[in-house]
Amino acid sequence: MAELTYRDAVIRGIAQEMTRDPDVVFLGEDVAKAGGVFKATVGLYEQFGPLRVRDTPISEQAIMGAAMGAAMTGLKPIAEIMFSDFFAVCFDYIANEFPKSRYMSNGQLKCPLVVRTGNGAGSRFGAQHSQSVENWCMMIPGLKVVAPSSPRDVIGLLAASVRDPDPVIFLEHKSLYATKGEVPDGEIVDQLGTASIVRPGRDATILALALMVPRALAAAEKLKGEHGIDCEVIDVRSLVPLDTRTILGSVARTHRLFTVEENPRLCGWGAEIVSIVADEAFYDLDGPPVRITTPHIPLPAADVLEDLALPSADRIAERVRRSLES
Amino acid sequence: MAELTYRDAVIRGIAQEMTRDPDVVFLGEDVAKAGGVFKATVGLYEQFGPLRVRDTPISEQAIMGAAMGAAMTGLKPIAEIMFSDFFAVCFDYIANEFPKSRYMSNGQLKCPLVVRTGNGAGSRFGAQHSQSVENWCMMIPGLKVVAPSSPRDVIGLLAASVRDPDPVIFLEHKSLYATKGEVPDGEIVDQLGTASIVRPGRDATILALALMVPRALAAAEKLKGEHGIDCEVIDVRSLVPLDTRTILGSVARTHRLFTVEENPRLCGWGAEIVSIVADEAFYDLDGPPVRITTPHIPLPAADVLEDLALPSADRIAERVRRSLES
Amino acid sequence: MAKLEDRALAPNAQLNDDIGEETRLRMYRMQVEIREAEQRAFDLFLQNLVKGTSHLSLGQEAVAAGCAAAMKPGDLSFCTYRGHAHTLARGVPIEQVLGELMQRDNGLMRGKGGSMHLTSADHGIMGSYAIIGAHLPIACGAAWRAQYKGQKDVSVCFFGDGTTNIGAFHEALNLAAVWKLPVIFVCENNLYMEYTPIADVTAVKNPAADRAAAYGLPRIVIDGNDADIVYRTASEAYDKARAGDGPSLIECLTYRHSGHSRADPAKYRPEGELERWKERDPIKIYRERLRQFGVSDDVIVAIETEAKRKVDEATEKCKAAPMPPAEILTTDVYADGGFAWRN
Amino acid sequence: MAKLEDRALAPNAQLNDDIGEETRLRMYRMQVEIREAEQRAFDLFLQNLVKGTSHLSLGQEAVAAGCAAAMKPGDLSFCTYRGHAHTLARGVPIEQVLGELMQRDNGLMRGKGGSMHLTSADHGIMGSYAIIGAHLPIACGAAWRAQYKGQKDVSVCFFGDGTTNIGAFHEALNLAAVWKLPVIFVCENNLYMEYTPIADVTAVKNPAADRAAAYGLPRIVIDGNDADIVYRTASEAYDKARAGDGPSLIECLTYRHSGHSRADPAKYRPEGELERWKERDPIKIYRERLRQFGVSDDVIVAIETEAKRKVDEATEKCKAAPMPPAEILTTDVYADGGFAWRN
Ligand SMILES: Cc1ncc(C[n+]2csc(CCOP(=O)(O)OP(=O)(O)O)c2C)c(N)n1
Ligand SMILES: Cc1ncc(C[n+]2csc(CCOP(=O)(O)OP(=O)(O)O)c2C)c(N)n1
Ligand SMILES: [Mg+2]
Ligand SMILES: [Mg+2]
Repeated sequence: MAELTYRDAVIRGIAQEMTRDPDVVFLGEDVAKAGGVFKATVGLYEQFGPLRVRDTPISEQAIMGAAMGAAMTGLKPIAEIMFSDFFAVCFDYIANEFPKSRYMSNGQLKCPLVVRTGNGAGSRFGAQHSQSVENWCMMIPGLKVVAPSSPRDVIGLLAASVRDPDPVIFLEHKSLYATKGEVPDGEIVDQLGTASIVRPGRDATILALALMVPRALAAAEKLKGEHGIDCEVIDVRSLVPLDTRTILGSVARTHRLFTVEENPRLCGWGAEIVSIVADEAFYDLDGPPVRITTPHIPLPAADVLEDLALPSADRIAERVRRSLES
Repeated sequence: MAELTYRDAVIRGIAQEMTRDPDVVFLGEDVAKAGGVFKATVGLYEQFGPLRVRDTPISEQAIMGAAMGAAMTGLKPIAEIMFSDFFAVCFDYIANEFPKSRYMSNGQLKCPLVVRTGNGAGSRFGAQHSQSVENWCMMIPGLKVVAPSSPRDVIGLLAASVRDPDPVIFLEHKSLYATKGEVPDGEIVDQLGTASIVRPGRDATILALALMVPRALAAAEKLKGEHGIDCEVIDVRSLVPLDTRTILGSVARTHRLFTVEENPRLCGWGAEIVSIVADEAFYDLDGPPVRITTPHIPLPAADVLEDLALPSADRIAERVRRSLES
Repeated sequence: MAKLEDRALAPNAQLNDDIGEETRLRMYRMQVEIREAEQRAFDLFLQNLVKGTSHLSLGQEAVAAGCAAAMKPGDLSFCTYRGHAHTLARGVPIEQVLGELMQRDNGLMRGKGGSMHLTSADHGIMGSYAIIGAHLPIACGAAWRAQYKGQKDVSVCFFGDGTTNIGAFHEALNLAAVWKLPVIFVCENNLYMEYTPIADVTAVKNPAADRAAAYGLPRIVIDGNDADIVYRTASEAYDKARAGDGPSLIECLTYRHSGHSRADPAKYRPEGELERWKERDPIKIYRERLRQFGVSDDVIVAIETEAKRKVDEATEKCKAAPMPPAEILTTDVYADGGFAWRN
Repeated sequence: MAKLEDRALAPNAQLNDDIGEETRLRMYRMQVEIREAEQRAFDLFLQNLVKGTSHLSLGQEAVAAGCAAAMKPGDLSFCTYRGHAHTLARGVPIEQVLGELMQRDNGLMRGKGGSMHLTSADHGIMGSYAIIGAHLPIACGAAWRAQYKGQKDVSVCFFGDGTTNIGAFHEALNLAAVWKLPVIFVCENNLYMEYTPIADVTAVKNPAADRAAAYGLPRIVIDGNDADIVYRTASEAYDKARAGDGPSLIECLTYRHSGHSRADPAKYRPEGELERWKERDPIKIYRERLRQFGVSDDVIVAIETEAKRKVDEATEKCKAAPMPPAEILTTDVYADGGFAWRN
């Protein structure tokens, strides 16, 4: 066991996989010699050399295309897109190329790659460097979408992503890079498509992802301490594949559902899960399923405003309390 | 009154607005001299001349950027993106530029433009030319998103979009271009943010968009004729702004909700509306709200397969019946 | 007709037999088969048997044949929606190509991809891409893999003149040049994007070649209607790539005899343009070439007859082939063979 | 230090007084104010008063001053995240710029945009864009409007060397050239993208200028540390644009003295590089230039003192300014002032 930051877990996760498999290569902007703008790839260039860890021009389409062509023909590339907001400049690969080539070719082509990216708000970077874009990916058939909330999950889910035969979008949360957690020694390999009940509870189910997980947990503690409300908190971890079994199982026990999303209001993963639950577990629900989200706005830069925009532990707790008590 | 095709309604709608306002300009690939690949802009070049109707290179980012810069500084551009699938190569403008500049500038900048595009399946074009991408747009704060189902709505909503001070994504359905409808003479201007009850009914509410509207109507007739089930069919028309008043009002009367989406399963507009209704009208619902969608797959080219993928009138009717009878 | 660069003009063919009869006959066979198959696709479309869209290479056969003849087994091709010719040139059975156009179960991808996405990994056809420019970076990636693994195959991507104005073109060319990738960019300049003349929307005269210097690459413009010239130029590029000397960008001047796609009657052409180009029909040119090299008319006619026979036979098989079965609608979305996004 | 093209080198300044004292003093004032303000931004960051990120133009002031001095009122500027200098150069009050960096209510956008998105439409600063390359097409659009309406303003966009490798660069340059738009593309080549030397990832030596020919534009590389040279080159480009003769692409060789952003100690620099560039500090060069033209040290010192005073005063005002109020969180998403996406 060692205590690691989320940032260092990224490094260890990539290194673990590059050590295991010489076909794993890594490319992105400023990732090699400089170790990445979030310092989440420091040392990889030194350890694995310039052929396996490559700095690219500012050419997100070339990065994604190169990763795809390499993946199709035998490598297992990890591509970094520095900020997830930049998915917008290479969205063709995410939406039209990676996820469709296997299907269109009737199974002749494969696309086993991982796109790592810094996602989410909290750095006061403003509207073009702070977005949570998990729904941009979840909505596209053919992708897998993962978002770890702890250093341990970073390593385990990254390993699972690299070993997965399909294209995986791996969303690291920028505001978690500096957070710490216990990580076992040795190889860690987790499983995609598995949510994790991070706090069992009986009165309501709260689903959260990435940065929202610690906030949901804090809200749950508050609800317990101040109102005697006992919430089950689930870290969704993997949006595709989605662990509906764990989610529906929890709702069947608690009879109430809350989702905590950092992404803006419309068409988020919360809407998807609420709709699944409303359809498939309608009669399990004792009250309306509630989505707690960032308002449907671009994100402001100013700290005081950004803090207001994102769901906070207080806002989560208050919303759950109000809903359960009504 | 005249009978017009949906395609000719596009021409008439653009012409109406270009005639009214000399600041309305139009650009896109093959739109001018050739009249567009769907022949939906034939004659505009001849009528309004080469300065107002411009052929562009195959440079979707330049098209979108040029439209934005022109809109910011005083024109009212209509930009055509030939197929909505190509939003992926210019998604930065859709996701990060158009919808954020007003907010980021604290109201100093404006972006009054319309992006028209051919959306949707049915032409046997395969996975990269058939998508329904309304959710790609609906999920982005700051955009407005419109999708007409009839020639009359094409003109009225296009006029409303051109006159709107915000960026509007205007989704024309490729499989509707050849369909016909009655259109009144003279200027037509409709209102964004208004859904339309195209068939009143008491037993269930069916929401549909674009090509799914005629199918939902056919399903409703079938349900009435064969099973005595009387469905209310609502043409959502405008995803943003969303006419939740009409939708919630209908559900309050019928107590059951079905959405019919052409887009793939996850994170569609159906999920959003189901979530809104489940939250705000939970106690109005007599049974689970149900989404009827294309499966979560890339679209196949073959006619027999494509026809299986999209919700058909039969599939809609069957799903509604099964749900209401259970 | 555009003026050609001197460097690329064939020396008097009779004085030049670097190519050899075997390769020449192969290239002729390819061109004729492509011509027959594309013409058949057009006829089948008129009979409403080709569904969806389709983009023919009638008139552009020499590019496909010349490039394919320069390839080695294992070399990879990345095509566009206008990819039938390149697919056929690598030996993919006509039946499977026409089957896909007819969206039958015997199609290359059993109708799931359609005419714009022909793929035959076994033949090195690593997909046909219908979003302009997307496959240029992808070809770079395949070439990067070869470079990284020390494998000797070369990747080629084919695209049109219009494609040179999209961002992905620029990004791919720069990356390929900086990384010295074994990739070849072949621009088929047929003078038009869909319906718009490329000259109306491009800042330079030769949309690909005039950009080569922006990536430190030599300027190459050739007569794309002469398979020998294409073959020689492509061979040089393959040699260069295999030697580790990086990418090439080749602009082939050519012309499509049909419209952009099945929907297009090509009314935008100036009068006489098509006729002038038909005088330089690649098959006509090449038939003449064979004669110059002493190939007998019997041999030539036999090739032509055999091509027709193959296309006829393929057509019949396709007409008899069943439609794809419903159960493949949801297969092969993910590597496990299915489309399950949840448990 | 990169070698400059001869055409762009300043003739002996003393023999040349086409610019005139008034403009020279204005350019010096701009450069000094930018220097002081940027240095202050850095200090405030160390005091934890500048939040988020910030990208300084220390060392690049001559580009901003030379270009701004060549503009007319009504001309439009499109900047990047590294846009403080260009914003200040057009007369935007220092207080509003620093206020935005400090995310206060007195900031240009009341903290809603942040340091990367400085906008002052009243001063022609039509936004600062933080997605690489995005604003080049947007500037084309503004220029298209001027052309369409017969208005005489010109749009300029500023961007770095790294930006020349992204697709939007290519698309914008081609469109601007084909449509002959009154737009100027100013590349500030400071030798690095974030931390990676531009030479490591670019196929040509001069990332902008060596691409000009790909758009039929003349090759222009200038000493970006000499405001006079920038001013003369920009003035020519403005004249050309106003005359209807289309776009220009100008590569200014310069260097940033600080790291890429506040997070960057710039350890990747080869030893001595910064020091060599500091010898060619634009302000040092320009102070010398003023002296050559007989401007007295008193005048020079007065400008410097006044700049410091203005920055001090602005700083105090910002420190005293309130944070933005909660109610603006959801304003100005749509033109009606709010964020309602439903009724
Ligand atoms: C990104 C994108 N934009 C537009 C299109 C529509 N489109 C398909 S083919 C084509 C013309 C391409 O011209 P060119 O590159 O010259 O190839 P050609 O068809 O002449 O072979 C266009 C605009 C597309 N498929 N993808
Ligand atoms: C599309 C996109 N990719 C990457 C980035 C991250 N990024 C911000 S600044 C920068 C370097 C830009 O270099 P250059 O164009 O030379 O400008 P400079 O910062 O040197 O002024 C990068 C890669 C971005 N903002 N947008
Ligand atoms: Mg072409
Ligand atoms: Mg730079």
